[in-house]
Amino acid sequence: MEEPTKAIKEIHPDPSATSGVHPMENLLRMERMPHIWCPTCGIGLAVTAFTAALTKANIDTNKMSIVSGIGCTGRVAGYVKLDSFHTTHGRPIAFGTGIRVANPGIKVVVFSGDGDLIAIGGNHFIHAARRNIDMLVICVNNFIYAMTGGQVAPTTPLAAYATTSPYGCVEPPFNIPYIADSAGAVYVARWTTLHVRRLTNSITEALQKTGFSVVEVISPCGMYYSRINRLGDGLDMMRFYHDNVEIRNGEDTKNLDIGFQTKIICGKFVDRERPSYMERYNQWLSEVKGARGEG
Amino acid sequence: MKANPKHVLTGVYYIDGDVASGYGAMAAGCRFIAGYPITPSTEAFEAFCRWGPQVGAMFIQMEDELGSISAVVGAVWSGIKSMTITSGPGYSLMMETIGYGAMLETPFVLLNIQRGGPSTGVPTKTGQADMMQSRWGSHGDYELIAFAPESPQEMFDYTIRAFNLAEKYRCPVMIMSDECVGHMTEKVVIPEADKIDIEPRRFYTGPPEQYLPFKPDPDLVPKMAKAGDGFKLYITGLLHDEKGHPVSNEEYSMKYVKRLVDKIRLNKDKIIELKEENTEDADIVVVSYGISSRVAVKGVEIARQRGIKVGALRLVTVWPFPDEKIAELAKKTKAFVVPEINYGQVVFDVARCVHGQSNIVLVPHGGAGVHNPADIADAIEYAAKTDKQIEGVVEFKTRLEKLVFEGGFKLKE
Amino acid sequence: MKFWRKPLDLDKITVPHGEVHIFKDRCKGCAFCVEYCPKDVLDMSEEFNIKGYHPPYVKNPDDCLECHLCEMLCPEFAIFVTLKEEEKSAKVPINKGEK
Amino acid sequence: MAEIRFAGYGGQGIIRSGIIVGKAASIYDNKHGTMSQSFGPEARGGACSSQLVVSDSKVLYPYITVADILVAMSQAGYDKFEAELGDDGLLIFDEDLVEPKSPHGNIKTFAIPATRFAEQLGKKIVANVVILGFFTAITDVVSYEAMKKAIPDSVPEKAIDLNMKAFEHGYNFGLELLKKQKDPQK
Amino acid sequence: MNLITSIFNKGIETSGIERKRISIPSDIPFSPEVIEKLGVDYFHTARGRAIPFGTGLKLGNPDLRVMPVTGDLMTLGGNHFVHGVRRNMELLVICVNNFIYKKIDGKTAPSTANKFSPYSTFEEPFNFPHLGNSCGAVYTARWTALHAEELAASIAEAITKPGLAVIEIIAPGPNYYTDIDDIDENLLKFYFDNSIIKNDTNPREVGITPEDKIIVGRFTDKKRPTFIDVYNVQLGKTIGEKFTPYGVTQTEKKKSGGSDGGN
Amino acid sequence: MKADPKGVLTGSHNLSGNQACAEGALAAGCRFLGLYPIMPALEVSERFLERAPRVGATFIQMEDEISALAAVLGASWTGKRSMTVTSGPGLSLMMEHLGLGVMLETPCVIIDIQSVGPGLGLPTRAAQGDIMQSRWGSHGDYEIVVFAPSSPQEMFDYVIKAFNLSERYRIPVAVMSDAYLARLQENVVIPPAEEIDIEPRRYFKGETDKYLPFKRDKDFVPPMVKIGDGYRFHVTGLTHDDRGYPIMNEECQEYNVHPLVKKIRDYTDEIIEVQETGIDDAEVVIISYGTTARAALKAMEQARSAGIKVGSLKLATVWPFPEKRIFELAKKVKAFIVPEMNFGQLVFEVERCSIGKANVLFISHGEKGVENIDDILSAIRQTQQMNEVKKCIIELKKGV
Repeated sequence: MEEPTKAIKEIHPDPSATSGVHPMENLLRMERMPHIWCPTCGIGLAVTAFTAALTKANIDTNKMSIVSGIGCTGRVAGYVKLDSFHTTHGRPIAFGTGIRVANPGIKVVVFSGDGDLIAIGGNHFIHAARRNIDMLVICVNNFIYAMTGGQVAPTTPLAAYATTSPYGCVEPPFNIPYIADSAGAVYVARWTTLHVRRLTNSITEALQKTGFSVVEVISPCGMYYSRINRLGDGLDMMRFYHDNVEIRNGEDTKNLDIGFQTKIICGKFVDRERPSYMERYNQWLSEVKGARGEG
Repeated sequence: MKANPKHVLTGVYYIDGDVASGYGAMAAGCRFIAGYPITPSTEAFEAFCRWGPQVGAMFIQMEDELGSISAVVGAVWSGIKSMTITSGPGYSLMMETIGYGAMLETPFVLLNIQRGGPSTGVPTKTGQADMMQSRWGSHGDYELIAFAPESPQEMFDYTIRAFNLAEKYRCPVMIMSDECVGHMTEKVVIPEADKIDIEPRRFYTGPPEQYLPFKPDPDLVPKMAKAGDGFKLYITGLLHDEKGHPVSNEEYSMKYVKRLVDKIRLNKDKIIELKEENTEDADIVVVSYGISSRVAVKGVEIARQRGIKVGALRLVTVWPFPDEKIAELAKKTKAFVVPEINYGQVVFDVARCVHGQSNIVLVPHGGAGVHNPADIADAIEYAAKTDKQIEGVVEFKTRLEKLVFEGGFKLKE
Repeated sequence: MKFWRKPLDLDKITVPHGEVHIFKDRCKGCAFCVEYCPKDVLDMSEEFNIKGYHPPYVKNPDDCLECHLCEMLCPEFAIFVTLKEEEKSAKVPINKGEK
Repeated sequence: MAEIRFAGYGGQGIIRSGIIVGKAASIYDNKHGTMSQSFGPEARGGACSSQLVVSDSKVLYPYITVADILVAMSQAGYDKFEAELGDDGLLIFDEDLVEPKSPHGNIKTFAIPATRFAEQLGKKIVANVVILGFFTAITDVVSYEAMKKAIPDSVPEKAIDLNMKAFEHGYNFGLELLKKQKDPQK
Repeated sequence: MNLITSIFNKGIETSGIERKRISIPSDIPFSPEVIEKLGVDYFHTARGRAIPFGTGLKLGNPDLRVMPVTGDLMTLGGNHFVHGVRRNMELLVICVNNFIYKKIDGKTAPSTANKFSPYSTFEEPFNFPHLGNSCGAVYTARWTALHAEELAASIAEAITKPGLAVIEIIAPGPNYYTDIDDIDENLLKFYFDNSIIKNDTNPREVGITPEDKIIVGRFTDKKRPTFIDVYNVQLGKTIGEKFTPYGVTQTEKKKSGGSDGGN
Repeated sequence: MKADPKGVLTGSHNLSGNQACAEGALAAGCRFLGLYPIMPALEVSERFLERAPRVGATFIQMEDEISALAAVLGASWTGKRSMTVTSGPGLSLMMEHLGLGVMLETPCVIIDIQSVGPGLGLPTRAAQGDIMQSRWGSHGDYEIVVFAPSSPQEMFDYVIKAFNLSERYRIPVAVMSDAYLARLQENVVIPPAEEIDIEPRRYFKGETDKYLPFKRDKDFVPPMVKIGDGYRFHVTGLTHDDRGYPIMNEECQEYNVHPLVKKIRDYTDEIIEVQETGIDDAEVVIISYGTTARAALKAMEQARSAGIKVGSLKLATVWPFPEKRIFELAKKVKAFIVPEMNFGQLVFEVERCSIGKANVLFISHGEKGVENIDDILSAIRQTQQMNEVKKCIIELKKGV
């Protein structure tokens, strides 16, 4: 074996390469960097896409609030420089509903993980979709509970391993776009973290939509999901997405199941109009006031 | 009854408290765990998931804590022993169904690895601030049993004991461990199956037509039946009579709920487990439980070096509370020092039982760490030097508090 | 740069030229930027940063086309691209011409 | 009795190191070893440490009061726990990742390029086992034999060979270092 | 026994399943007399928790047939519902939908006095069969409580299904606080009159709206391996001979042929 | 600050406890109700919903109690005074978010209409079984303020006070009513808006980039801002520093959580409200709260007319517990009598504060005990025969 060599210092050809201001710094809490996500984790990419979309969508970011729950993705609220709330496990949608209903002038973005939104928060997810609360839900799906150390999630593909499915997952996973669609979401899209530009466009579009919009972001978890399943690290997952993603816009959401290392269908699946909760509420209010002669 | 050798992983292990508890559950005959991952309790669930299926046990990771505990109550009524595992926030979510389980007199075990709170708090670090919650957290009146183990070996032993007491008194039993013990790794000796005593469920064996699910035996505990045996069970969380049928008059609430409370209160001498050390001639008695009792060992040692006669009383069972023991000690003790990793919970019960006969010094700690033993020693010294009778609980000012609030301290990440 | 046919306005087109900026201590060595850079501008260095990871370095600075893909694909916000100063002025008349 | 602190980043196997030494001491050396851990929310890259108290009798107080040995695999870990080290303590660190200050008291310091060794052996992740080999050579907390039994117990089956190689590598490096220190001319 | 419970009785009878093997966890109160007559085990669970409670029962004793009856259309228990369906626990979920919509098919309902509506009056209700189907239910159907024959047949059919079957019963009245038999008959008649049977409709199209008639019928019936099946296959595969399949002793599996499991 | 006249229904009304509760909330400026229907709390939300369109208040019926309180916390951060209303089982579900409310220091009010527990219990019958839960029900350390009104008028008054204290100390405040009071119909006098004092929210006034969400004032209470005002703040349920950023060490835990306790414990004298009647010469003091206090007062009157010197200490705020006052009384009186609609909860606190100087008699009774004062009278008579202090709670035996 060779003798160890000393670390090579100063290999940057351009010494000024580390200076300057990152263009996303005005929307991020740079004082908190580096963030807690592991190397090759995809959540950072979802945040990049989100911040890029915020710039692109040209909306008043002062009138926005981002709510996250618990988990790796739950930390997003702490890094995005909006009015940001890091709430309890599974409840960001309920918390956001309160914000939205109490002050309809605020655009609410719920940014959280699959375990948070679909497992423990599944009820709030379907009910907010049913009510068509005006909010954008960005659900980062990495197929596992990563913050707690790699437990099986309701999105873990069949037969995939996790610490609480040491013999392979025995529960079929959720098809998030399908459930969002059937519960009544008005905008549903899915992208992987590799498709940053398309993801950015989708988020931009969804931000401008009125009603319950869901963007699912398939993200690598290089530390738990792919390590337990021997899939390499996040980079290998990105390569996998590159080879196995099929983009089918407008596909029927029932065909979007994800199996263990099978093809992933991405695209924008649902984009429709439905009266939102506040619209129905206001209509009700005017009826009530009208009936009482208070118009 | 003895444990089933199939379920006992006899041997010497170097494992942490969580895992030890998972193994303990298996040895105790637990056949079903429903859980939901939450730091720092996941290791116990994982240990069970890994070994359970090989001995015919079932596990399921539910969608949330509400689902977990409901599934556990359901599984118990199908006739097996069952358990759930959680930490603070999950524990809070379970509160409704814990009360429901108490109302149904369901024997199940709940392992709570406490962490720093309130709310999300410090997930990866310790706390003991759910102690009062374990006693009072659900609505309505009920009583239950809570253990506070201090080492991985005890996590194993008391998980088995928890199952036994749950079956014996048909009530939820809590194992109120904490992150320190849960993540502390030590040698754990798992004995042979024939050295492990198991309390079998008290099943009703008579004719189904005559079965009354809530008719108590003389020890106030009714016999159980399981679903699927043709008993035509009618079990409700509403107030019910001996048949289990709902009743809506107050007399029943006075009688039935009173029995729920009394079956623990009147049997408490059989349940309570304490460890005493040098309390006979002590001036000061340190009352502690869980990890705090191990930290207190050092504090007591320092205080003894300073020439103070200190005894220690360790609450192995925190609930039911040993009222009489404390009252008896209070007669001859000058003061009690209570170190807890919270800002005062069990200390109020100590204060209650002392009836003004001794002073009470609380050594608080907010969590995310354990006491500095020097604080405990100083508190002991303070208590020994104070001759005046003080009303109420004295909150000892710890080094940490002085540092943070008086020392011009700046937070660093 | 090669073209399959020579554009008529080739003399007016300037290929944008980017400059890559790397905060190497923010890097966690995922190598996404190196993998997906269409022009192979970046490569991993052998140096350890403060966290013990190998950050990327700019191997072929002249090849950068300011496509920003490395910026979009960096999960650590550790890399961004700017248009090179001298190129900016050159680009302005073309834009005008296009309008 | 020995109070040992392992400090580094999550992902370096800091906690696993504590478990291996603790297991070697308490199961194979018939001593008592209590290991407690502390880590942050990050799976990788967060500050992480484990503390191990090894004693011939039952460990009553499970935490470090004055550390005898500090094994530092990150600068942050070193900075945080250096002060805890007793005056006669012993410091072991990864020389690529830690730049130590001048030590207080009579602290002895030992450096090893563990991560670099591990990378050369094929996997960065065994850096902790390299350092454990080094630790075994330099300290007398646990016996070489006990460690050789404890490591295969604590790592995945497939990785046993690599880990044993890493362990031997660190151990031999430690022995040579000791020899060199005794006999500087060589 | 009243309307719904006598339908239950008939359904159970038709299915031929031994009554003592049936358990009903429910968050709606049943009267003791009804349970006595049904001859099943009954658990009145905490609000919304009938499905996880049933999950526990089923996993604790796979020989049981569990039939959770939930009220107030899965408000508190919505999450348990979607996850139960996803897992394909062997349960027959009966959802008593007591919604109040002032108008159906353009006609105004006779009475909207029920104050326990799970929805504010201006909210749209779930398309329950569609939601169940999208999560993977093996069987979905909807009937009003007056479709007695069809409903009983549905129950008989669904209770033997390997997997999670969903039957929505439109029956205004029963909820957490009122007995299963407390039905507002005027309203029920109104819903019955304004419903139309369309079997095998795509569940996507059966949402209840004020403008159209309520579509009832048996919508889907498909096969999917159940939780315990997949569990046994998967663990059998990975653990090998040491693994004893869970709950294979059950008698009925053999009788009905069950599903092969697998994935 | 004075109340907004829009929400104040000035005049004398015959209202039930629940209706008075809704009126109190509206008068206090509550403009958001997050609810999930549960017996016996329905009338509160019904009344609120009925009046909401005219007052300009909004509400949402959520899918469960968990989300109801979550929505309330979210709404509170938009600057609206918010509340939720529930009963025992619902309160149990809210426990996690009670902790979040404490950690985010979010002002809000929780109304709990207690009924018999545990489990589903008896939804229509009154009890006081949640009183310890209101203090200890969520995990972790915290202190909250809890009121226990005994009449519709008090309900109205104390709901307003609850809102004021929740704004003053930035905490969730609970008002513990019960199923009896919920139905009890009495005259409620609602004063004109200008006579109702309202504690305004303490807003941060400085520049947007200078705001630190948890930078505490001297009284440990940090000023607040609203969503959408450009402050771009971050708050988290994790242990956090002044900036609201999570930090995981014991110093930060002390820095963060100890003030949550201190901001109440150090101000107990300002918060605690007790109503004392005939205490001065009393030999026996009845300690009661909520509807139970009504029987206590009546029993006191009767005992006095029979020549026994009985006083009454009625706890308007149950938590924080008025321990100092009871320490004082313990030294003067022979015995405390504690009637409760449960099997012993607050009586343990009284036992603690009696410091072995006075006997503690406990009367456990159900809803009917509110009207039946005989038990209290027989307890009073029992105290007359007591010569020594027993070191335990003396439970009154009575036929059921």
